[in-house]
Amino acid sequence: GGGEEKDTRLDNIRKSGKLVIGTSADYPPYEFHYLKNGQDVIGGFDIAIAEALAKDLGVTLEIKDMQFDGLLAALQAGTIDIVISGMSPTAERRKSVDFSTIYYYATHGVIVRQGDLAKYATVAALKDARLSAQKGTIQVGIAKTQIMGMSEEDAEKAVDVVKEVGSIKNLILDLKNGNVDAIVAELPVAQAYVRANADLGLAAPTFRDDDGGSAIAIKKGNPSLVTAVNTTLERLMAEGKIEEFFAEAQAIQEEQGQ
Amino acid sequence: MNFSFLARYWPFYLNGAKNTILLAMFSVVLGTAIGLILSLMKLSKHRVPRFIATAYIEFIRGTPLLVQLFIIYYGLQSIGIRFPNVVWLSKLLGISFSDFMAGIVTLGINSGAYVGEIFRAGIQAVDKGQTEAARSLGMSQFMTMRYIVIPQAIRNILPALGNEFVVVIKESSIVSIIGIADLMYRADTVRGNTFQPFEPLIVAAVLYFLMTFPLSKLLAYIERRMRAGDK
Amino acid sequence: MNFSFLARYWPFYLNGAKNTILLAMFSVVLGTAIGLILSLMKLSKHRVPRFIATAYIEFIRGTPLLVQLFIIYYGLQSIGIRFPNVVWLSKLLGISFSDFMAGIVTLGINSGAYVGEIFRAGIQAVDKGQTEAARSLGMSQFMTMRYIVIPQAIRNILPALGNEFVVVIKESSIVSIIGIADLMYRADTVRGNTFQPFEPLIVAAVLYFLMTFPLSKLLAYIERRMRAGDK
Amino acid sequence: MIQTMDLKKDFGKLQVLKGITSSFNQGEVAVIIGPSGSGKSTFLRCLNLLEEPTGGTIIFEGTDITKDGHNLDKHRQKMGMVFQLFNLFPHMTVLKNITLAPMKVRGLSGEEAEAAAITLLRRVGLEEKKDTYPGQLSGGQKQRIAIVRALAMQPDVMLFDEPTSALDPEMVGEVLEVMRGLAAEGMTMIVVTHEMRFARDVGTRVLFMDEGIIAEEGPPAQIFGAPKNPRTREFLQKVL
Amino acid sequence: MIQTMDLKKDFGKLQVLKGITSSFNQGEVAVIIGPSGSGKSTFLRCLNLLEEPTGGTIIFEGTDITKDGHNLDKHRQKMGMVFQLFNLFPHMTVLKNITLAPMKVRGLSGEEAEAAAITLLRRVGLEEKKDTYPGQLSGGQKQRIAIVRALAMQPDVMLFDEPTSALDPEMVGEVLEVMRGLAAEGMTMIVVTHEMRFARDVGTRVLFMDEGIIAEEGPPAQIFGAPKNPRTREFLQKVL
Ligand SMILES: Nc1ncnc2c1ncn2[C@@H]1O[C@H](COP(=O)(O)OP(=O)(O)OP(=O)(O)O)[C@@H](O)[C@H]1O
Ligand SMILES: Nc1ncnc2c1ncn2[C@@H]1O[C@H](COP(=O)(O)OP(=O)(O)OP(=O)(O)O)[C@@H](O)[C@H]1O
Ligand SMILES: [Mg+2]
Ligand SMILES: [Mg+2]
Repeated sequence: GGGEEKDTRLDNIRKSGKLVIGTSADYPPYEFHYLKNGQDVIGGFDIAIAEALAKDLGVTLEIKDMQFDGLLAALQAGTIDIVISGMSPTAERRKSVDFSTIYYYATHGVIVRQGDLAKYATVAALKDARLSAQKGTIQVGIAKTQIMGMSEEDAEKAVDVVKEVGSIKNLILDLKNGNVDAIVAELPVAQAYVRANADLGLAAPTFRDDDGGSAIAIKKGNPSLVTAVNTTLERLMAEGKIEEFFAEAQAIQEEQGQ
Repeated sequence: MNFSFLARYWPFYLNGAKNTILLAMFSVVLGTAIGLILSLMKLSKHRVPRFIATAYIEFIRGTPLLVQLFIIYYGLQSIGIRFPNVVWLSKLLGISFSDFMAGIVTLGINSGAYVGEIFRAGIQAVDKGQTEAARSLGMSQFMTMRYIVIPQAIRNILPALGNEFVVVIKESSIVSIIGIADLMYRADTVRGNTFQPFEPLIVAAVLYFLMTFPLSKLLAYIERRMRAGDK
Repeated sequence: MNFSFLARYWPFYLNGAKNTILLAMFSVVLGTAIGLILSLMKLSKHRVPRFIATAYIEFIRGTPLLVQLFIIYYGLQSIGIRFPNVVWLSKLLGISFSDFMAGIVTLGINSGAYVGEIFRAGIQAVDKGQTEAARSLGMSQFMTMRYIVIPQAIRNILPALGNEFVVVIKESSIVSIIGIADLMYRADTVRGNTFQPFEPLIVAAVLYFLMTFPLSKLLAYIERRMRAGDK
Repeated sequence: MIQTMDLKKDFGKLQVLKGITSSFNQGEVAVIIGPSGSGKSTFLRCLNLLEEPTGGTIIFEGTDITKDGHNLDKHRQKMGMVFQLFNLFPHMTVLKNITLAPMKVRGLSGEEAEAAAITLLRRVGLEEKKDTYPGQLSGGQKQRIAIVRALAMQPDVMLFDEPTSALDPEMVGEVLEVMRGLAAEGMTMIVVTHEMRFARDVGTRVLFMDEGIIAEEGPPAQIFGAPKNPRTREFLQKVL
Repeated sequence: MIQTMDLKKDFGKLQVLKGITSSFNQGEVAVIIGPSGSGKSTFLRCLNLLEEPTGGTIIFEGTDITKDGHNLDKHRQKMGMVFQLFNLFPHMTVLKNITLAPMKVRGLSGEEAEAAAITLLRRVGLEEKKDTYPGQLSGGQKQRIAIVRALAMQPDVMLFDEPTSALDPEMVGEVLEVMRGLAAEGMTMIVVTHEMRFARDVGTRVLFMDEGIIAEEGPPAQIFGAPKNPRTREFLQKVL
């Protein structure tokens, strides 16, 4: 049920023979849908990591695709075993779930309309833009603190200064329609959308988030699962596999666009 | 269950509920205007307006609101229909006025199809004998509509229209998906902020219920009163 | 507009439409079971079942489906109600069977409230004179229900039930939000894959319309026939 | 005053009126009887063009009103119609029911229309009901108001379609009483009814309709006393 | 056969029956007349407990059927009821309408019930309609079937509530004919009707109801010829 667990999750995974991951598959190259031999599949470098993890645990992988802002709810509800969705382990999130070690540090970029590229060449110029980001993501915070210059505290309280929508696809439409002027997204994601949409461009400024980076979320009270996940991640990092996965995912992405 | 988040987040809910009600109200107003036109088109003697109105109504009633939301919201804007952002109104609402307008247009276009049918049915439900009596007194078609049919149709229509308001309150929750800050959107924000996936939704459900239930009871009561008055 | 993606992605739509229909079908079946129980409770002589049924119906009808979806989907699972994943069924559906079941339960619980009212109204719409005639022939309450009231109520209920199926087809689109691979979800996937945010929605709208429109016309036709047969 | 020549009316494939040639004169009280479905109501409704005839002509006060382009509303004013189900306007008081058309159509002032209405109401004994709504009246009262409403337009002829058959038996009398009064004053009336006593006592002529034609007509004494047509005889046997 | 003692029925605050004491004997044809709303239907419906009386007792064939715990269905079988609006079962053929209760309630076999039904149908001249549905019958035919349906339970008494007032005038005769036949065979009948001719010709006793009481009763000749109660006189004046 809900609440804390008594370290039973890993056993359950082993017993049921499958690892159920939650992800929001509209975030290339982390995770995205694509056509493989005419079939709709979910791929991306997060998924590749999850596959490696499942293999290490000796179970099969099952993917649940949902809106990003519903992922932690599903984890709490027990619908999924872990969240792997380019999620950053913020302090807020750490209050309610555990995180693995960080397996990837992202850079964030800003998508704007092609015609506005010159206008939004600097961070200061972006300050006046109508900003947007995927609802419940780390990019909302980046927009508030690093672009708008709010303090962490103010940022947490400020409502409606950044337009937040659950799916980045819809934000792209908002951008094209002029409802917003800029979308803050992870750089590779931004690059993918810019490549596919000639009327969009990538603004010059990029951002790093120090307590950003991606980690796997696990329901509290499951230390052995956290350990198991970390073991796999550390092996992958040591073997340079993460970069490899990333490159593969981008390759699929590019091939799909053609 | 733990509802301690309410202490901090109740203004979120209040603001969301206010926006939901405003959204529903203006949507029904727009829907009423659209519906009135559609019903007159449907009752017209000419084929073309009748066909257009029927096609509109059937299409809207035959597809999910979610699909319409995406098509109308993004589609309207991509063909250049855009709403100006009136700053002081945005401040008043606490959300972008142009977004708010877009939500109203989306819901209004949807609601219009249903209201159109309410109007048509309301007019047709007026006993044919009423028209015959008026015409046999020498009243013109227009006079008959104006003095006899419409006043009676309104009594059939008003309760159904009130009910449409209740329906729109509920259905407007879907605009939260495209980022309009209604009650559902706020509840979702609270879920995200508190990492409590469940309790904030219960609060939203209760608030929706508090908005719709008394209203529909009131409508049922008014309708009963009106019908009793007829006898 | 550019619909060239269809050449490649039509199997997506086909599969999504199939799942939408299956989802709606089973939801209505579950809704019918729930509705039947609710209507019997509402027509009961005792207060308690009547109150429970009324509360259920009013609550479901007074809150948005979106809120219910979240509450039921996350709520059921967090109190430990989980559906087993039957592998061969999952293969057959092309989506996880346990997700599919969760969708059905959500929509069925919602639909049950509406079906319950359909049943109750259908039974109450049978002319009181029918019951009186049966009782005055010495038939018991049970016999009267069984031979006289229920068979006639079914004629009132069937068209409305068919209509509920149409409504559920449309409303089921909302489960795409929690990742159930129905038509709307597939359309959304195509939007992401093709980076065409708009056209795939048009295709989905047309498909929904093709599912609901002929069905509701057919239902209206059957209803007219049935009514004509009465005279 | 009214002549019909070969008047026909079809509803789709159903021939309801199969060619009716008849004439109604000033001051006459013509009573139409006949079995259900024989077309009595349809005939009456054709006379003031509530139904558009499929063929034939209707001459009213010298004009062919079936020809297109004629001012129908003008003609309808001159023909008062009373319906089986009264068709009072439920959202208006009795007085408003009566004065609406005189004011809007004939252009009377409020006072003129009201004065005329009160006079008529007094005649049917319902003056004190002027401010109530139709919903609060008994069937017999409703029908009397409906007659007054038609009379307020000062018609040249009054058409009645089974004015008493929706009434409880003890209210039939009060409505027939009003109709008797009208006849006595010389109003031209065409009455569809099943009240054979009224037909016999008040009618100046009885028309028996059967299957869309006028099968027999004549003075009441002849029709009730010595019907020639076997169908008339059969019908009267049943209802008397 | 049936006695009522101080029978009362209220609907909420509305006192509809204000204490009716009467008795009906074997072979009698009692006709109940009275103005609309006087409680005639309510009284009839109380007799077979379609309405539960608020006070008083009803003795039927020696048992007090208003006492709780009695086998109502058993008593109702013995009282046939015919309604103004026929209330045939529209989803069953005529034959099934008639045989259902004999089979399910009296436990007859299909053949027995059918044979009995055919005999009754022949009596009312509708044998050839046995396989049609009620929807295809005229009003008069429907009512005759409804009578047959009640008779098929072999009741000891037949209750009729305005059996002809929903009929077109030319169909009234055929139904009254059947009722006359029943009376002639000695069936005990209680009939609410506005057909004064039937009351006079067939009734063995006439009861005039007014405002929830039996204001006057007596043989038809007395009631119609020399009514004592002024209300009876007034009523008869209106309807005759
Ligand atoms: N608007 C209509 N559309 C189709 N058929 C109609 C219409 N009005 C009347 N009819 C048919 O025309 C026939 C004659 O109807 P009408 O009402 O004139 O008969 P009637 O002699 O007045 O009978 P009743 O005594 O029952 O009033 C009937 O068969 C009826 O069903
Ligand atoms: N179920 C009911 N609930 C409330 N009032 C009722 C009910 N049934 C009858 N009444 C009222 O009881 C009174 C008597 O009704 P009832 O039907 O017995 O009169 P009736 O003599 O049969 O009249 P009619 O000749 O019009 O059939 C009426 O005022 C009626 O409105
Ligand atoms: Mg008629
Ligand atoms: Mg009655």
